[in-house]
Amino acid sequence: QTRDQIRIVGSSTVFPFATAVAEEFGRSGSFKTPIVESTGSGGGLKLFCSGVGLSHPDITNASRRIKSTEVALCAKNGVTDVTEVKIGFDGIVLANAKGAHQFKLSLKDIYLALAKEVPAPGTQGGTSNLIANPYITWDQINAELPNVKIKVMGPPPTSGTRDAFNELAIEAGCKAFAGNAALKKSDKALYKQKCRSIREDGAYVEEGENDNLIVQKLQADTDVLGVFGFSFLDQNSDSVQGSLIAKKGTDFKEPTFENISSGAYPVSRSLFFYVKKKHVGVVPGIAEYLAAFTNEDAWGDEGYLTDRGLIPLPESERRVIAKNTKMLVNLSLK
Amino acid sequence: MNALNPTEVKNMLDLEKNTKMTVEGLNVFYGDTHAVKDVSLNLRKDEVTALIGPSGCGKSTFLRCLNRMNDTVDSCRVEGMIKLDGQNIYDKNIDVVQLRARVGMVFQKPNPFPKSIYDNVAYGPRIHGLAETSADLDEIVATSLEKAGLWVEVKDRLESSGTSLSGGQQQRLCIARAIAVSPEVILMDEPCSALDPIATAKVEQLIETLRGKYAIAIVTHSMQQAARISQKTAFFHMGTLIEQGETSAIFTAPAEEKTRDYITGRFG
Amino acid sequence: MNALNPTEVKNMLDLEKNTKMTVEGLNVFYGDTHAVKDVSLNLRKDEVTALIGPSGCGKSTFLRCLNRMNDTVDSCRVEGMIKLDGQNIYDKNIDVVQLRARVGMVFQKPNPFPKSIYDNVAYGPRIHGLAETSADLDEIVATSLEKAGLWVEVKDRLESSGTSLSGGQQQRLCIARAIAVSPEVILMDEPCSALDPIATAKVEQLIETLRGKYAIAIVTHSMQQAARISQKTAFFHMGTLIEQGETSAIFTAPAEEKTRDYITGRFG
Amino acid sequence: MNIDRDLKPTDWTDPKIVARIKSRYNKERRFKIYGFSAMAAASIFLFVLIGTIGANGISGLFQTYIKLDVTFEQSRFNNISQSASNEEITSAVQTASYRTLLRNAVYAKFPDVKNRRDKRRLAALISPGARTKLKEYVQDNPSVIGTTQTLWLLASDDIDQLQKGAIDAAKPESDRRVKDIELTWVAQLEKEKAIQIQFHKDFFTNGDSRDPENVGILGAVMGTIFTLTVTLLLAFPVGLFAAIYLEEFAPQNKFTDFIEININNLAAVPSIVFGLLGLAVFLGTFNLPRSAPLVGGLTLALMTLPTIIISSRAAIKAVPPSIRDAAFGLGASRAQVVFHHVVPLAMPGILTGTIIGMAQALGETAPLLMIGMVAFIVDIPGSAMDAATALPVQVFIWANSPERLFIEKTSAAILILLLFLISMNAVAIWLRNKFEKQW
Amino acid sequence: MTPSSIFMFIILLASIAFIVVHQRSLAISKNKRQKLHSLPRHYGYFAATCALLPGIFVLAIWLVFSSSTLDGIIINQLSTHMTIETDVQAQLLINRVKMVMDTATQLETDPNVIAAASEYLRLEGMGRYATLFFALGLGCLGMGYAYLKTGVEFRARNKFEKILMIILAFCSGIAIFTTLGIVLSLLFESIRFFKEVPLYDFLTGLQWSPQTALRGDQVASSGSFGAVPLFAGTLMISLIAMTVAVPVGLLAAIYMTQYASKRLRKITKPILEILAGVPTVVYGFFAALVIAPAFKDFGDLIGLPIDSHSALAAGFVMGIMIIPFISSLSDDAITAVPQSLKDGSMALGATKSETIKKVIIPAALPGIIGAILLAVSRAIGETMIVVMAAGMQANLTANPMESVTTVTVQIVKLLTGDQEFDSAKTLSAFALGLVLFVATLFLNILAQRTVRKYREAYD
Ligand SMILES: Nc1ncnc2c1ncn2[C@@H]1O[C@H](COP(=O)(O)OP(=O)(O)OP(=O)(O)O)[C@@H](O)[C@H]1O
Ligand SMILES: Nc1ncnc2c1ncn2[C@@H]1O[C@H](COP(=O)(O)OP(=O)(O)OP(=O)(O)O)[C@@H](O)[C@H]1O
Ligand SMILES: [Mg+2]
Ligand SMILES: [Mg+2]
Repeated sequence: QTRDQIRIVGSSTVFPFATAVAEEFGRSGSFKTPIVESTGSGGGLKLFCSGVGLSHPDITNASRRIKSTEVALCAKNGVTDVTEVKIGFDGIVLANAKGAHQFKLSLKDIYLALAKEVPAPGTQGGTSNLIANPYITWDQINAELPNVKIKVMGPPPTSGTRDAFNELAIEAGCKAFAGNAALKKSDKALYKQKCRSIREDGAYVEEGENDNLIVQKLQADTDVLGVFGFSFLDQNSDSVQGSLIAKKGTDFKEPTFENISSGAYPVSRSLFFYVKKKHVGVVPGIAEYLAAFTNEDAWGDEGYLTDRGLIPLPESERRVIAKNTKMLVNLSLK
Repeated sequence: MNALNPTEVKNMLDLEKNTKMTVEGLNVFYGDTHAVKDVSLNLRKDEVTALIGPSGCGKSTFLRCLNRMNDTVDSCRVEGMIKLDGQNIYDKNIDVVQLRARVGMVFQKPNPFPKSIYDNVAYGPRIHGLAETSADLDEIVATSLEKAGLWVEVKDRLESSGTSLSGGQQQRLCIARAIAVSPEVILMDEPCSALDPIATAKVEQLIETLRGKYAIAIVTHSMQQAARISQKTAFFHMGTLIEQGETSAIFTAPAEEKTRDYITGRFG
Repeated sequence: MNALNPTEVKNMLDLEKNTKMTVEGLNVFYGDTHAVKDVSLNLRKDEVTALIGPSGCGKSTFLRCLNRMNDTVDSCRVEGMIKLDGQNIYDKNIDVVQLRARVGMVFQKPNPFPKSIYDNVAYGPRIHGLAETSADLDEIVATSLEKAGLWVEVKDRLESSGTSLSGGQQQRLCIARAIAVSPEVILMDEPCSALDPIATAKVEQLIETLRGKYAIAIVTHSMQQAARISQKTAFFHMGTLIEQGETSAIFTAPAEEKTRDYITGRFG
Repeated sequence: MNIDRDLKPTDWTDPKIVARIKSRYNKERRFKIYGFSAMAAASIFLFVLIGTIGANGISGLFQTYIKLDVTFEQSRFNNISQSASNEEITSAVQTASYRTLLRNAVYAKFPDVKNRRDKRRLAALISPGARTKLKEYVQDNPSVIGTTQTLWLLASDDIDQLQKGAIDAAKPESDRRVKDIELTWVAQLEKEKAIQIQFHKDFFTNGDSRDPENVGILGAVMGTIFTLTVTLLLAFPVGLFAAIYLEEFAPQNKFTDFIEININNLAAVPSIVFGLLGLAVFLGTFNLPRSAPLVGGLTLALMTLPTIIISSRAAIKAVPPSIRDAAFGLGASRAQVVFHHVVPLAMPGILTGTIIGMAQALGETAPLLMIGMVAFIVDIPGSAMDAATALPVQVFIWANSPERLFIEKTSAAILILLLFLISMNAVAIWLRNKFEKQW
Repeated sequence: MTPSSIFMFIILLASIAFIVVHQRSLAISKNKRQKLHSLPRHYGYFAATCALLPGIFVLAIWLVFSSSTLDGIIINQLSTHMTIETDVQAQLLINRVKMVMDTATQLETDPNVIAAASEYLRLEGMGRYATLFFALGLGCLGMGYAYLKTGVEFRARNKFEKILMIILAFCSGIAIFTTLGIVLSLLFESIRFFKEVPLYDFLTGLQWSPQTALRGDQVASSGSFGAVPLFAGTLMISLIAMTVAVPVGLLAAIYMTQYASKRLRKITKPILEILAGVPTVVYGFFAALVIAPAFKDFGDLIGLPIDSHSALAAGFVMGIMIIPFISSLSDDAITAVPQSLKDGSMALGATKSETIKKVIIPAALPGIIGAILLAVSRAIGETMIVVMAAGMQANLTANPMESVTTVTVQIVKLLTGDQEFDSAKTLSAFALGLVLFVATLFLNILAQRTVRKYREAYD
C-alpha cells in the first residue's frame, strides 16, 4: 500500500496542539490532513521506534524528551535519523475542583504524600531510613494542609506527564532530604528507584491517559487532586483550580501562563515531537507540516496554539529550532 | 287453550326440574362472521346431549358460549339468553370465575398442565380454595381421579408429570381436573378425536358412568359415537340448529332432509 | 398346469397392457416408524383407484412413494419395488425430475404458487422446456385449464394471482397445473377435504372426466366419495394393505372383518 | 368402575369463598397494573432518552454567528490585479492569511481595544473555522479582493455557549470561561444586531475538528456509509447463501450441527471480541490499513452474518411446505424449488433480517475502536481504504471531549444516527407488515 | 486496464459462453429431434460458470501476488542505481515510486525514482494484460469444454446445481472460519500472555493494575494482573442490569401478550423495538450525561456517597438497554405456550393473572430462563455503556455505589491507549477477551439447551 497521509501518534498532552496544527495544515490546502492518534508519550515513542516504513508512524508527540534507551530502541529497529522539535512548555498542575480547599504545596509535601517510600518522620532519608509511605491525610504531612484523605488521580506510566511528574515533583522533593541526596552520589540506580516510585496502596489512582476524564472526575469528587497538563487546567479553569506549588519553603506559585513561561512555577516541562527523517519526501507533506508547526502563526507568542494552552518558547529559541527543523538536523542527546 | 292433564303437567315439571341450562335465541358473531344463528336448546341434568354437524358449523362456538369461554376471544359478540339454573349467565353481576367452575369443559386435544398429575387435579380446588387442609385436597384429588377412572392407573405416580401419560389417560386426567371443582355441567368438545380407538372406548365408558350426575354436552364428528353415548342429539349446519331430539329418533328417522343427507354421508 | 383358454389369456394381456404402475412389497420407514408394511398394489391406466383407511394408516406415505416425493423427507427410507411402465422408479439412473413430471400430484390443501394463474400452469412446462414458443405455452396453459374445467371461469383473468381464487377453483388450478406437464399418472391426496360440498362435486366431476386418460390414485377419508368416483378401492390399516378390489365389491361385501368395521363406522 | 365417594358440591354463597373471589379479583387488578407500569416505564425511558438528547441535539444544529466587515486588502493577496491570470489568483487566494484578515476585521470593530491580551481575546471571538469559509468565499468570488464585505462569521464555542445560555453571565468572572470584557463586546454586538444564532448547515458538510463549533458529521457519515456498504456487500450474499444451504440443502449430520451451533454462538459473542478478531486477523495478519472502513466493514460483516443467517433461515422455514410440495410434485429440482419459489417468497423476511442486522452494525462502536477507527480525522474519506471514523465512534469521540459545546454536538450526531436507525427499522417493520400474511 | 475492467471482460466472456452454448444446445435439440437432458439455458449457465471461475481465479491470483512481485522487480532494478540495504528502505522507495505514479507529484526529484515509476507503470500494465490473457484464455478453455460436453446425455442442470451447492456450502462454512479466527486470534496472544503471567494468578489475583513500565529506566507500578476485581465488577454491573431488566421486561412482555389491546400493542411494540435499536454508545452517553449525575445528586440529597461513575448508574442504563431484549424473547416464549393450556386453566375458573402465574409462566419458564441467560451474556459483553459510564479503576467492592470496572472496559482501555504487541499489558487484553468469549459461549450453550428443551415440549 501507498500512504499519502501523515500519521502522528503520541502524547495526549501534545494531542490538542498537534490536532490543531494538523487541522490548520489540512485547511491550507495542498495536503491531506494528518491523522492523529493519542497513545501517550511512551506508547507513541514505542510505536515510532518500532521501525521505518509505511506501517509505522511518521511523527510522535512527546511531553518529555526522548530517552537514551528509546533512542537505542529506535536505532535497533533502524530508525536512526530522527529530528527533534521542541514546541513549547507545559506546566504540570495538581488541581482540584473549584470551591474546594485550594492547596499550597511544597515539592517536599508532594514527595511525602505520593512516594512509595519516604524517610521515617524525623530523619533525613537515605536507604536505611526509608519506610513504606505511612501518610493517610494531608495534615499528617504538613499541619497547614487540610485534614483530607490523600487521594490523587494521575496518569499511568505510559504517559509523559507521569514521567515528568515523577522527575520534576517527586524526585525534586526527594532530593530535598539530605540522606536521599547523598544516595544519589553513592548508588544512582537505587536513588532513582527510591526517588521516583509512586505509592501503589491506592492513594495514587491511575486514570488512563485521557486527561479529560480526570477533569470530569475531579468535579465529581472534591476531595481528590488530579495531576495533568496546564492546558487542561486552562481549558477547564471554570471548574477546577490549580494548587500553588513552591520549589522550596513557602514560595508558592500559582500555575499561570506567565509563571510557567518564566520558569517560576517549579513543575513545568518542555513538549516535543519527533520526526522520522526517512519518511520525509516519502510520505507527502511532512516537511510542510513541520513548517506549519514551527510557524509564528502557530507556536508564536500570539499563535493559535497559545489559545489552546501551549506556553511558547522564547523567541530566540524558536528561531533556532525552526531553522534546525527546516534542515532536519539530527537529534543529539546531550 | 285446553286444560293440561296431570301426567303432562308432571312431565313438564319434571322436565323443568331436570333442565340444567337453557339457551334461547343465541346468536354469536366473530367480527362480521355470524357463527351461530338463533339457536335455542336445553341441556338436561340426566342426559348426554351430542352436538353434531359438519366442520365449521358452529358447534364449538355454541359450546364455548355455555361457560363464557368465548369472552377470551376479543372479536366475539354474543346475543341471546343462556340460563344456568334459571340465571342468565351473561348477566352483568355473574361472576365468570364461579360460572366456569360450575360449568366445566374438556377440550379436543388433551391439555394437561405441565405439572404433576396431582397438581393438575389440585389446580382447580386450590385456586377456588375448596380444600381447607391438605388432607381435604388429597381426598378431592383421589375422588376426582377415581371418578375419571384413572385412579388405579396413576395412584402410584401422582408426582410424575401429567404430560407423561398416554393420550387417553391425559384426556381422562383433564376430565378428572374438571370434576375436581365439582361442576354441575360438563362440556366436551370432540374429546375423543385425538385418541386411538381403545382410548376412545375408555372415555366413552367414562361418559356413560358420569351421566346422571352431571349435565353433559358433547361435540363429536363421529355419528357412531353420538349414537352410542348420547340421549339427545342436536344437528347444526352453517350456524343454524337444524334439528334436535332423541338420539334414536334423529338417527333412525330424521325430520329434515339435511340431517338425513349428513348422517348418511351424502356430504361433510 | 392347465392350458389357458384364449379369453383368459386375452384378459391377462389386457390387464398387463393397462397396468401403469406396479408396487411390490413396499416398506416405508420414517426413522424407526414403520409407516407402510409390505404393500403390493397395481394402478391401471383406465381406472381410478381409491385408497381409504383411518388417519395415520399410511395412505399419504404410500402415495408419496409413487412419485418419490418422499425423497424430500430426510428420515424416510423406502424398500421394495415400484415400477412405472415396467421400470423401477427407485433405480439409480432414474431422473427424479422426469419421474415427477410423468407422475403428477395434487395435494390435500390447494397450494397454488403465489403467482398469476397463467404462471401457475406454465411453471411445469417452462422448467421442463415443453414449449418452444410462447404461443405453444399459451396453448398448453389453455388446454390444461380447459381439461381442468377452469378455463371458462378464469380465461379473462389469467394475470390475477392464483391465490385469489376460491378453494375449489384453487384445487382445480392445481390439477390443471399437474396436467400441464402431460403426466401419465395423477396422484391425489384427499383433494376435496378442504373444499365445500359444491366445490367437491365439481372436482369429483372433473376426476370422472379425467378417468381413462390418466391412471389416477386418490386418497380419501370419505367412503361415500370413494364409492362415488373409484373403480378400485384399497383399504389400509396401520400401514398394512388389508384389502383391495373392485370398489363395488369392497363396499358391499368386504372380505375382511376390519374393512367391514371401518366402512360401517365401527371405528375410525 | 365404582364411584362410591362423591365430591361435596361447592357452596358458592359461602362468605369465605365470596371474600376469596373478591381478593382474587383484586390481585388480578394489581397484577395488571404491574404489567402496565412495566410497559409504561420502558416507554418513559425511551422518551426521556430521546427527549434529553433531542433537546441538546437540536440546539447543536444551530450556531452563533457574528456580523463583521471584512476588508480583503489587495496587499494580502500578493497585490494581484483584476486582470491577473487564473493561476495567479488561485495561488494568491491559496496563500493569503485569512487569520490576519479576520483579526483586522475584529480589531476594526472594536478599535478601543489596545491591550495585547484583550486583543487575543477579541480575535478569539471568531472561530478558526471561519477562515475556511472566508477562503472558500474568496475562491468563489475572486472579485471581492480589494473590497470590504459584510459577512456573518462563525463565533467561537464560548460565545456560542453564552448566547445559548449554557454559560451563566451572572456567575463571578473567575468561575466562567467568558470574561467580563467579552460580555461587553457581546453586548455591543447585540445592540448592533450583529450577533445571531443561525442554523449551522456546515454541520452536515464538515469533517471532524478540534473546535466544537466547527465540527461536522459528514466525515463520520461517509465513513459509516463506506463501512456499511462493505458490510452489506459481504454479509448479505454470504448470509443468504449460508441460510439457503443450511435450510434447504445441508444433510442432517454432525458437521451441519456444528455449523449451526457455531452460528448460534456467534450471534451472541460480544461485539468487542469481533473487534479483537479484526485487530488480529485483518490488521495483524493481512496487513490491511488501520482505521480503514474496509476493515471496519469486514469486521462488522462477520458480526452481522449470524443475525442475517438466523433470520433468513427463519424466513425460509416459514415458507409453507405446500409450496415446496407443489413445485417438487411438478418435477422441479431442489435448486429450482429453492430459487424459483422459496427464496422469492422468503425475501421480505430475509430483507427484514438483513436490515435489522445492518441497523445493528450501524450502531456498533466497540469493534471499531479496536481497529483504529478512533482517531482525529478531518478529511472526508473518499473510499473504503481511506482512514475514517463512523457515526457511533464519532459520538464516542465527541462525548469524551471536554468542551461544553461538544455535548450538543454529540447529541446532534446521535439524532442523526437515530434517524438512520429508525428509518431502517421503519422499513423493516413496513416490509414485515406488508408481507406478513401472504399465505 | 484496471482490475475492474479485467473483471468486466471476464463477465463478458461468460456472457458470450452462455449465448454460444445456449444456441448450440437449442440447435442440437432441433436437429436431432431428441430431447436434451436439461433445458438449453442450463447448458448456458454451465458454460458461463466454466468460463467465469477460472478467470476469477486468475484475477484473484494477480490481485494477491502482483504488488509484491512488481515491488521486487522494481527494487531489483533500482538497486543498480542506488544502495538499498534493508527491506524498509525498499518499502520507502516503493512508496516514493508509487507517489509519483499516483499523484505525479512534483516533489520528487530523484530521476531514478521517476524512471522507476514509469517502469513500474509499464510492468504493471504488462502484468495486467497477461492476467487478462490468461483469464480469458482459461475462460475460453472452460467454454470449449462446456461446448463439447453439450449433448443429449450431458446433465448440465445437475452439474450446474452441484457447483452452486459448493458455493452455498462454502458460504455457510464462513461461520466456522469466523469462530476459528476468534479462537485462534485470542488463543495465540493469550498463550503469550500466560507465559508471562501464570493463568492461576490471572484468574485468582485480587489486584489489577496493568500499567507496567514500558522501558527499563522507567519507574512505574509493578504491574499486576489479577482479574478478579474485573470479574467482580462485571458481575455486579450485570446483576444490577438484570435487576432492572428482568422484572420490567418480563412484566412488559406479559402485559403485551396477555392484556394489551391490539391498538396499544401497535404503539408499544415499535417503542420497544426502537429501544432495542438504540446504539449502545447512545446509552453510554445518556448514562454519563443524565443518569450518573442524577444518581449522584440523589445520593447527595439523601446523604449517600454515590460515585459519579457508580456501578449503579452503569448497571441501571444497561438494564434499560436489555429490557427490550428480555421482553421480546419472553414474548416468544409466552406466545409459544399453547392456547390449549390457557383455555384449560380459564375453563377451570382461574382468573387471567392466576393463569399467567400458575400455568403460563411455569410452562414458558425454560424459554424465559434462556432469555435471561442470553441477556446476562449480553450484559457481560456490553462495552460502550460501561466504557462511558463505569469506572476505569479496578476496585474490588460489593458496594454498588462505588465505581467498578469491567472486563470490556479494560480491553478497550488497554488497546486504545498503547498499541504494542509484546507487552503483557497489551496481551492481557486478549486474555480478557478469551475469558469473555468462553464465558459467553458457556452461557449461550446453556441458554440454547434450555430453550431447545421447551421447544421440544410443545412441538
Ligand atoms: N376465534 C375466531 N375468530 C373468528 N372466527 C371464528 C373463530 N372461531 C371460529 N370462527 C368461525 O366461526 C365459525 C364456526 O366455528 P366453530 O369452531 O364453532 O366450528 P365447529 O363446528 O366447531 O367446527 P369443527 O368441527 O371444525 O371444530 C367458523 O366459520 C369459524 O371460521
Ligand atoms: N415426515 C414424517 N416423519 C415421521 N413420521 C411420519 C412422517 N410422515 C408421516 N409419518 C408417520 O407415518 C405414519 C403414516 O402417515 P401418513 O401421513 O401416511 O398417514 P395417512 O394415512 O395419510 O393419514 P391422514 O389420513 O391423517 O392423512 C403415521 O404414523 C405418521 O405419524
Ligand atoms: Mg370445533
Ligand atoms: Mg394423509
